[in-house]
Amino acid sequence: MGTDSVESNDTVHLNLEFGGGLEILFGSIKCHSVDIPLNSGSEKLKMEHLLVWVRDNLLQERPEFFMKEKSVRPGVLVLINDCDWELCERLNATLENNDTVVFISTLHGG
Amino acid sequence: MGTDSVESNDTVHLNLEFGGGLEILFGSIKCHSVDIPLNSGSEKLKMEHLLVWVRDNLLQERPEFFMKEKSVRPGVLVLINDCDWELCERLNATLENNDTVVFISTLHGG
Amino acid sequence: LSGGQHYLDREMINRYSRQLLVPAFGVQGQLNLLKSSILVVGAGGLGSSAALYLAAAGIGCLGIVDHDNVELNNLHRQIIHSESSIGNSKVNSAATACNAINSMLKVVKHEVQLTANNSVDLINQYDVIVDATDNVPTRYLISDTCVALGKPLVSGAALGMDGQLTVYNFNGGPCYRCLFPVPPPQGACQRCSDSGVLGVVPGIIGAFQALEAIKIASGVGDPLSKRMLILDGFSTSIRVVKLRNRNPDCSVCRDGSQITEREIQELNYESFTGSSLSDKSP
Amino acid sequence: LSGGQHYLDREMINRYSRQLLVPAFGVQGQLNLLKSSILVVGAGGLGSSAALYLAAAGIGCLGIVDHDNVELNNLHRQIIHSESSIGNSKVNSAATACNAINSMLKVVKHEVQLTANNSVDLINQYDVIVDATDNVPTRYLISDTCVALGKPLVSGAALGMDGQLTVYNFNGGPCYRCLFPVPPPQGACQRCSDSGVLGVVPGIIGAFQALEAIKIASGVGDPLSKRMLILDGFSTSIRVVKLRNRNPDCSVCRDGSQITEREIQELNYESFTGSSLSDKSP
Ligand SMILES: [Zn+2]
Ligand SMILES: [Zn+2]
Repeated sequence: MGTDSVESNDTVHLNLEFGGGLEILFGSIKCHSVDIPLNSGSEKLKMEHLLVWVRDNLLQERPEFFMKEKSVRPGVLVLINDCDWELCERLNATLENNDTVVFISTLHGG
Repeated sequence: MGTDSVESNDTVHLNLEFGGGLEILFGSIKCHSVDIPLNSGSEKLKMEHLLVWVRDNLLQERPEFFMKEKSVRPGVLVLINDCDWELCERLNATLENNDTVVFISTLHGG
Repeated sequence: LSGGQHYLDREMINRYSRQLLVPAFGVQGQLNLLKSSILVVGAGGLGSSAALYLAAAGIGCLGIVDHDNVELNNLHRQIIHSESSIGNSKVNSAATACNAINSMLKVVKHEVQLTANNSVDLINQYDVIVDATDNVPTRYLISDTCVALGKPLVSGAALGMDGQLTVYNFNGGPCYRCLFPVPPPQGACQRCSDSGVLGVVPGIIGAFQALEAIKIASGVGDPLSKRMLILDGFSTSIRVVKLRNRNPDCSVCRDGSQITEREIQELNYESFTGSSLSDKSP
Repeated sequence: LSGGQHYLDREMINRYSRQLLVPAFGVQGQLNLLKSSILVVGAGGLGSSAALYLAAAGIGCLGIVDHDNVELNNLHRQIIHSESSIGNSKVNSAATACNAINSMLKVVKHEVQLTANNSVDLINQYDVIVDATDNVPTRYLISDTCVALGKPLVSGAALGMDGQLTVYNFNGGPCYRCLFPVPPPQGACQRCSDSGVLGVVPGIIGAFQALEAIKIASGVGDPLSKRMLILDGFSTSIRVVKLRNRNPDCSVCRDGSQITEREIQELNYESFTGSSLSDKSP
């Protein structure tokens, strides 16, 4: 019903959050409500596809501090609905409408 | 698919939690996964009905420390899916399958 | 009571350098903090960590209210005190510890029991109030006074292995009476001295109280208003839940007819709650 | 190093009375705690509140490892120290504070930097290990050593207004390398001394570390294993998320071929992580 959000069968709505300092790469904005277009021909949104979309559409600087090869860089935890993505197929995880995906840089200070 | 849970159109499955010391009234068990039968003729489960069911089926002692008249006793916060029930019609709130309802006694110690 | 700090001198820049480096906090956050005055009511389990972290962080003035003396059975949780303070006043012991870590801090010692007669005068002197007390009537008294004077209130509580934290009377949020218009029945709630508390639990909540007070005083971040943090230390599960708005019919904070200073002095908080303002054993 | 406490004497019953009253903890929890030994690695922002609350709670033996001296710019967060300790060793300062609140506690001072050469000997003396350090190579070293020796590890971290907490190597849960097999690239992570921290944030996380260590040592409650607490202090939002299981292919903790004490001594943690074990400025 809203005028400022696009929803259709061709996009997946996600809540993305960046924390632990990773938000600096995203204009210091921690929470992003986004609609991710599906690749033509694919019916589902996979984490692998999301990472590329985030890098190309949200990331503002230093991509090497976010990604390494096809995955996130070492030291970044990925949480899908408050669950370590290691428990749900990592790059191959399928994302549903309104899922929350958190990217968090692990801290070492004390 | 499980053999130990009953699910049908005539019951609503809820996760109930008691905290802040209130769990003492419930055999010191904080989390209860329950199926609440609907009153015959009513299609929806209301908080008012849930309170009576909890008092009659889960409560083990001192009902006056859980309820007062038709509501909870003063000093108990009720949270429906992490939201103060005051924001969703209190006794008149409708509960859906798999909702989480938390009853928490406020603390005063320090 | 706040200091008139308008710049950071060389010692401050050194002392607070690690805080000045925090982008969201920075020089402006520290300057705001140095101008602020914060009152901690209760130098017990919650007040120990709250007061120490406020003192270390660099607020301008810290008030501490307590009328008790240090006892051996406090020391499992009240880390601001030490064995050498047993038998001495908690306020003196706490003030000494706060100035030992930060001699630049102005500490005001209020060695009194907070009552309906002195709460307005005491609370009026400070920008932010921290409720670190341990009984129901004092919690109503502090909240009512904060409403009458328009002061934000950081409220913490702990019992057993459970803790709770919220901010009342801040930026249009609810007051204590909006949530709890009627006090709990006697016997339904207990103090640490009656039913025990794992010492580190009020330590955690008190540190969170310092965090919230620092955020309000510095103007940095989103305080825990209209929300409550609920800690279950046994299972280390934590909820931050959404609370109700201010009750337009609240007997104390409703618009245009908030409770007055005089009305507070006429209320009998002990008979209202059926419980004593003092945490001393009868 | 643990004491052989099998009963509570009159002073203990008085001192710990409020904890003995906690139903889930009680006399057995306190007796277990009094028999336990806990090592806190790092007497900085995390270690300050962790060590003080462990000392107050009544563990049997507290070890403290640090090779630094107290500086003025530590005092905004390191509440175990005070101005009078500036220039003196953190271990001495922390031990004095811990014994001031609990003279019955045995405190062992390890005024050394933890290295691959001494970590096995140090960690082997204790039941539970608290990682309160501030750099990547030391975190790998502590975790690897805990795997080799079968010790549970309570790990905390803080930076800016963010904090994190988890328990590694406990009851079949993952180790640090199961989560982070490869260290982060240089520049992607920073220490408090480089990029700042709001003082009370490590205070909160350190107190949570004490809670987890107390739960493990006393056998009470569910420790934060296979779960991580993530604190965003700016918005006071907290998640407790579900972590992966132990990685059956982990290079360090895999069944039947866990890392050995000798292998640890042969590893170069600084070149592995590209970062220094010491938090002293170069
Ligand atoms: Zn109100
Ligand atoms: Zn491992």
